[in-house]
Amino acid sequence: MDFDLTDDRRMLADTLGRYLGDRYGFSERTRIAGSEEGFSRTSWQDLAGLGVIGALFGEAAGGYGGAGFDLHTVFEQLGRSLVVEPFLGTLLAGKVLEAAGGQQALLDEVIAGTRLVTAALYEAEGRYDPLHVGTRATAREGGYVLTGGKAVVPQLAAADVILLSAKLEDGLALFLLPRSAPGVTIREYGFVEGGRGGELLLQDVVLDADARIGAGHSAQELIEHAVAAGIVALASEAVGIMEFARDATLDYLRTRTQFGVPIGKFQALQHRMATVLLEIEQARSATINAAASLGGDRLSRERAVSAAKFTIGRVGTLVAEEAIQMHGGIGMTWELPLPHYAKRLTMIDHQLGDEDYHLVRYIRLGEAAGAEAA
Amino acid sequence: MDFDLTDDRRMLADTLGRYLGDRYGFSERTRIAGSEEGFSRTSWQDLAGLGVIGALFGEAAGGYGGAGFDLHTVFEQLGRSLVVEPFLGTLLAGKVLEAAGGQQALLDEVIAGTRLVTAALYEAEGRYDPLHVGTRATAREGGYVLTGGKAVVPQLAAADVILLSAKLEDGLALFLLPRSAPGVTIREYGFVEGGRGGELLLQDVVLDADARIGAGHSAQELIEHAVAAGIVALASEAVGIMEFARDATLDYLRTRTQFGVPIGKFQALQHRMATVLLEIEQARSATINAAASLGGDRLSRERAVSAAKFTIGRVGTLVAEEAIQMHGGIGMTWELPLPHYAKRLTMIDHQLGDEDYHLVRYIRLGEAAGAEAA
Amino acid sequence: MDLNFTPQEETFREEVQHFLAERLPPRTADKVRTNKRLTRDDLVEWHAILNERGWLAGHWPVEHGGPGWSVAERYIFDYETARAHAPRIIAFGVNMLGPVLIKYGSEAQQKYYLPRILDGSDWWCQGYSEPGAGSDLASLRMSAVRDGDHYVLNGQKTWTTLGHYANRIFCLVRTDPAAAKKQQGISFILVDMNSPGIEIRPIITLDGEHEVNEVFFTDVRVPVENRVGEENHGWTYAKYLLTYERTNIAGIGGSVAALDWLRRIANQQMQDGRPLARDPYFAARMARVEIDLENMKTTNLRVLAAASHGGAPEAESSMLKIRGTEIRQELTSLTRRALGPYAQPFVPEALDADYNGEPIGPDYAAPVAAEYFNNRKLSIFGGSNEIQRSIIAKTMLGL
Amino acid sequence: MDLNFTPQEETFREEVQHFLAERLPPRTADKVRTNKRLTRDDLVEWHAILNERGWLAGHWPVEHGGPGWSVAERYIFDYETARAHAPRIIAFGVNMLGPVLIKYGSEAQQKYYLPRILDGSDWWCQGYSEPGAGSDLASLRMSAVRDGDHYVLNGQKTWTTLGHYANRIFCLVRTDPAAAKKQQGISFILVDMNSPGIEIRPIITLDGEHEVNEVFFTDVRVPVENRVGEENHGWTYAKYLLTYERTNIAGIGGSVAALDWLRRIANQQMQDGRPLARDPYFAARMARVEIDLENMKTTNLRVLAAASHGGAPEAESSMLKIRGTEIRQELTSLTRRALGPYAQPFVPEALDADYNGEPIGPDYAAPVAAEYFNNRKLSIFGGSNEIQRSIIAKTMLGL
Repeated sequence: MDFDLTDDRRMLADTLGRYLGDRYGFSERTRIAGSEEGFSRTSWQDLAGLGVIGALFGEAAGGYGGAGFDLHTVFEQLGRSLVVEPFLGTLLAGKVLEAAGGQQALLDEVIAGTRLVTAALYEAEGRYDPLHVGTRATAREGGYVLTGGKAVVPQLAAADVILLSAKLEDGLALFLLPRSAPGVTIREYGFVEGGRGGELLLQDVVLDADARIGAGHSAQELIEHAVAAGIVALASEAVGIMEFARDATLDYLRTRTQFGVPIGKFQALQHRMATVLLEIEQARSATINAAASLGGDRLSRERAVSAAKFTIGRVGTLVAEEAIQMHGGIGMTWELPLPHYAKRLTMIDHQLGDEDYHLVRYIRLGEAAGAEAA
Repeated sequence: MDFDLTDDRRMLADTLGRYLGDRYGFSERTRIAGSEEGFSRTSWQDLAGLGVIGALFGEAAGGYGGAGFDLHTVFEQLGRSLVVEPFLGTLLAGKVLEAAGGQQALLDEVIAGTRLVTAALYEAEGRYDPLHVGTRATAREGGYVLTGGKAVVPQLAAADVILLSAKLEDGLALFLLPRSAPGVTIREYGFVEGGRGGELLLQDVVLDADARIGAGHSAQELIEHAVAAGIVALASEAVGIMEFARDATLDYLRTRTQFGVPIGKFQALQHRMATVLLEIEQARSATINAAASLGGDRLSRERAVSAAKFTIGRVGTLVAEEAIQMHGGIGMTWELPLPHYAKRLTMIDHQLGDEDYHLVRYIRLGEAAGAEAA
Repeated sequence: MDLNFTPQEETFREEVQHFLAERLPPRTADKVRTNKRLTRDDLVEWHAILNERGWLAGHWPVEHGGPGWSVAERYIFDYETARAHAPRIIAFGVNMLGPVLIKYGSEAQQKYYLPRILDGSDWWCQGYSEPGAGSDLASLRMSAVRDGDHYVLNGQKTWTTLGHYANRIFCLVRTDPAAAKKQQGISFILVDMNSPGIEIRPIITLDGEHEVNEVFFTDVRVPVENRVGEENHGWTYAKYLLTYERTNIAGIGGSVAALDWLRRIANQQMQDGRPLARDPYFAARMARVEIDLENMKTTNLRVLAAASHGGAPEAESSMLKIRGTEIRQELTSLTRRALGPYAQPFVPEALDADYNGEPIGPDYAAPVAAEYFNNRKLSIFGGSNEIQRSIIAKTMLGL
Repeated sequence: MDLNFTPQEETFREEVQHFLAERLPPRTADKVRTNKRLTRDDLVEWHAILNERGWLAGHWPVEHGGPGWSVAERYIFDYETARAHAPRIIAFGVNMLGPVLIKYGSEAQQKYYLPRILDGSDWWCQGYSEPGAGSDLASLRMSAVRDGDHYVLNGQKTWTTLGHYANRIFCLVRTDPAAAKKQQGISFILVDMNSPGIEIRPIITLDGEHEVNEVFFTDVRVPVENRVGEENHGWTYAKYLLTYERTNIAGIGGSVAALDWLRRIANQQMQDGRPLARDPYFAARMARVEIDLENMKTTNLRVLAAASHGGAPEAESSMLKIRGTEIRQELTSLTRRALGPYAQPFVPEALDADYNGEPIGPDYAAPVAAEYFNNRKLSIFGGSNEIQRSIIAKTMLGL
């Protein structure tokens, strides 16, 4: 039982934290988040150079980490600085590439920061279920033809290569799609919290046979595994954000005076803040449980991951709403960093499945576990 | 739009309140609640004499009221004094008798307080659903034979006549059962909050043909209608209890000192108490809505009734738990009236369907309303 | 006890509904319904339509141009207009300053300002809050120093809603900094926004919109006759204003409309192969708030009924404010949840009614997340819900 | 970062499990599992079994008879014993007084009292709270006046848990009523319950049970050598006692057992033609508390890990107290809900393990409602959850 980071991870956290503190301060972040691409190619190169992308992947795949606590370390720092770089798409797509194998050259470029990938796993009709796939792939001589669409893909327009799921006649399959392939339409837009994403439309897109990846694996399993990693990442990002919100709110309670005293002297706020602090610790624990579960068996992993996403959703809403409320009017302003953290925290609940989705999933997995045990 | 009681109802409330204040004080109530019968035949006679039983029924049935706001008026007073007299069984059975017709002599005696009835509508397997009936009635020459059982019947042992539901070959039916009929077994017990109830067992109980009542009506409708009245009654009782708990807690907050000031000066308690006060007003409104709905169409009535029971369940738990918590240690003691009110308030959620049951029911009725409208 | 409105009140309801069907501009109603941006012109147009009908100032006495409505009629009017997706009447002139002038203003002030409120000549805004005086309003510091027939104003106001549309502002100012209590020494003063020395700066809120402002006063000269009532007694008038208009504080009609909107969305969103509205968890979330709103309707009517009998429901109107805003916030939160992944895309131009780009995701999606964030203000502004809870507790506990 | 226990710790866990399988009296475990009444003999028996194995005082130093466990081993022991439905060790001697004597007691006190705690010769109870001093413990008034070699005690203690089983009580008393601060002038004193002038009266709790007491002191003479530490410094020792033993404050093992019990009941109760555990609403209630408990396990271990590195987790142990008791209360509340109509019947005799009447409703029903009401105490006693929230806020805010 050991809750300390290894020296390597502590060093990674320090390096990343220092870089972000120096080069990704809040005004710089605001500029980047609202920029045309919604992220910074310079920062991305810097971060690749610091080994941050590599930390998401195992040594066999050319990375320097790849375990749950590596993701946790990186994304918590990203959360603290409200980073909008294309980490989520990189992680989701990269985790599939890593597990599917056979794409080392691409992965090397991803880790080096010289090519951008993203993952298009969700569809408008499927809401939060990545296994609900309406996009169809038809095998034809020497390759495939794809038709369909994917919804709210992070950093879609900037990605060189898009990993996506489609239904073949005999089941789900995964493909790598060059963004510039004929028949691909991208509608891109900003996110409410900063950063960008897009809708992907495929109209008779012709792909070579080698565009299909992971044919030797179950596509479901590859997706589930990548999404589990994505949830650990989002939960960790959320914990970083919550800690920022906590510190900012504690600081405001200590310094804002009304009725002649710091408002932190008011017991009603004190007791609510105590609950917020307690819930943040519970959210951190849920995230640790999920990070630890990534190496384990499927059922324990998926339950821990859904428990974490549920917890992050529930606590995230509480923290975002309470932090704004305790800040009062100033908490409603664009100029303050806090509400931007609150917005991102809220939107994390809208990625990879929300609180309700994962509560139901947790219950169903529990029934499955009960049936297995019986 | 008028939220004042009519003069008649105001007089009824005053009379009843005065009687209970004089003759049903808390120590008397404690004695009665723990007595062998779990209620007081003397008080019951007195209450009948005051017209309180009659207030539950319409003039056509020999009563003096019978509308939703009559029940509301009576049961709110009963709640304030934590009365354990056999009103609920009387109301449920009496409402069926009133609607079914043909039982005026019995109703007269019920209203006069000279005969006791109760209603055995629920079964162990059916939980909160009164239409889940496993008890079977078989027609035979000149009458019926009944076999089965009923669960947690209020004041079962004291009732002279038991109204119960059973399944005939062609559907649900209602019967009047003399408590002393051969084949009837009663296991009686106290309730955790005072008062008594029992389990009813029927083994080949032979009833005359005229024991069946309401044959010209839908038994489902008769039951639903009676349970709706019962819910208005329980909700009103709960409102009376909540007002007692509110007053007791406000008083305690004003007078109990800790750290040199009344604990009501502590803002965390103030703000929680403000929520309690607000929720009690919402619970009262829900009860008023339900009381007003008793005369209306089925769907609006049943939705209002389920909304009220849901609200009472949710708010009741809050009020009971917060009132005890704010009283601290003393709130845990037998000697104080408050925790007894809290216990009864909690147990109201276990009668005629709890918070979750009625939330689901409300949703389903809403879907039915939507389907009807479409 | 009778929850029904009287036949006369029901006739009035039909009259209102008929009027709304005839006169509420459909384009405006559609903007309100779909949470698109309203322009100043939209608001002015609706204001004029109501004034033409004599229904603008529902709670003003007849002699000043009010329609002579009962409390129930005012409730019906507020409810029906909100349900029909009419814009809210801009409160600052009609609902806030008007009653103060009617009660405390000089005859000259009444004669000059009240008609200008009704006919739209003046758009008022409110100069109450200051950066250091939010919940603790009485600690305000903007100074007004007497100089002959004028006051000279220096200081800053903030959270001035729609101040950029206004030509006039009513301010609380400190005329006696040496007063023993901070509630003393405050005066209530009417200021022309075009006076030299006034500078207005936008505050952009977290959703990127411009709705509130800071207003800076540097040596702004205001004639003494623009003071309402007595010098140093402004706190009395300010409190009267804050507690006066409570018919619509719970915002029932608006929440009913928001619930309809939510239900429509939840019936279109699919989850697990069925409409989200049929998902047991989401259905439970919707049912809980629907029941709370049904209860609130009756709570609101009960408070109004007590008020019409001369009750002075301070704690009760705080309850209406708290639960009314909680319900509205819960509804916008559920609408955000209902959207699923499509809460995240944000195209600010799509909030303009004349935007004709293809929507991202469902056509109702564009304003939802921003609206949720914007509505966090409901529990902060207008007396925070914390202040309201303290009012309830103090009233009921008497401590 | 590693959530697993070490192989040695897992070996220890097996050792504990093996011991429990061998030595925990099944009849006692069954009472705990089904919430039946435990007798004094049940508790004494289990105490003796643990003492025989050397596992009674897990956190005492080896030289005083402790087993020399690490924080992780103590957690494992607490968790496994609770999951196996062992009774809680009665805390007053082992967990409360013991550590105070070990840190502040004289050598004579340690030599005399510590072995008597272990071998069961003494059953201690706690004399802290008074009718006027609950959350505001330091305002206690019971007086101890020096008279030669004795103190003379007058006053009243209350909420004395299991005082009717005890032969000794440790008390906070006021030895200097003139002290400048109320926390000063308090002494910590050991009293023989058989001393003349002590009267103990039961307090019946809302569930009808006798668990706590009032203790009255009239001119009770206590030898001066029964004072622990210095005169007027008792508050220091009292606070040490309150914050010392936190390994098990979250009661994880007990909640895991309570969740198992709830799940069993929810699988047997039927609603809508299926087990209640499959009802989406009830399943959601259970899943929420299960997830909260899973999170709490890790939060608890994180706090323990920090403590074993020398952290001083005051706010953290308040968090464990709050959420630990909230989880336990929610579990007993859900068990009550699960019973449906059968929560209402109450046969107090059925709480005795040797009751052999036929159960009313399902055989697990009898104690459920009473247990729910009884467990309301969890958020009140042992430092109310309000006091804990204030500790957290003050620690984190530093105000």
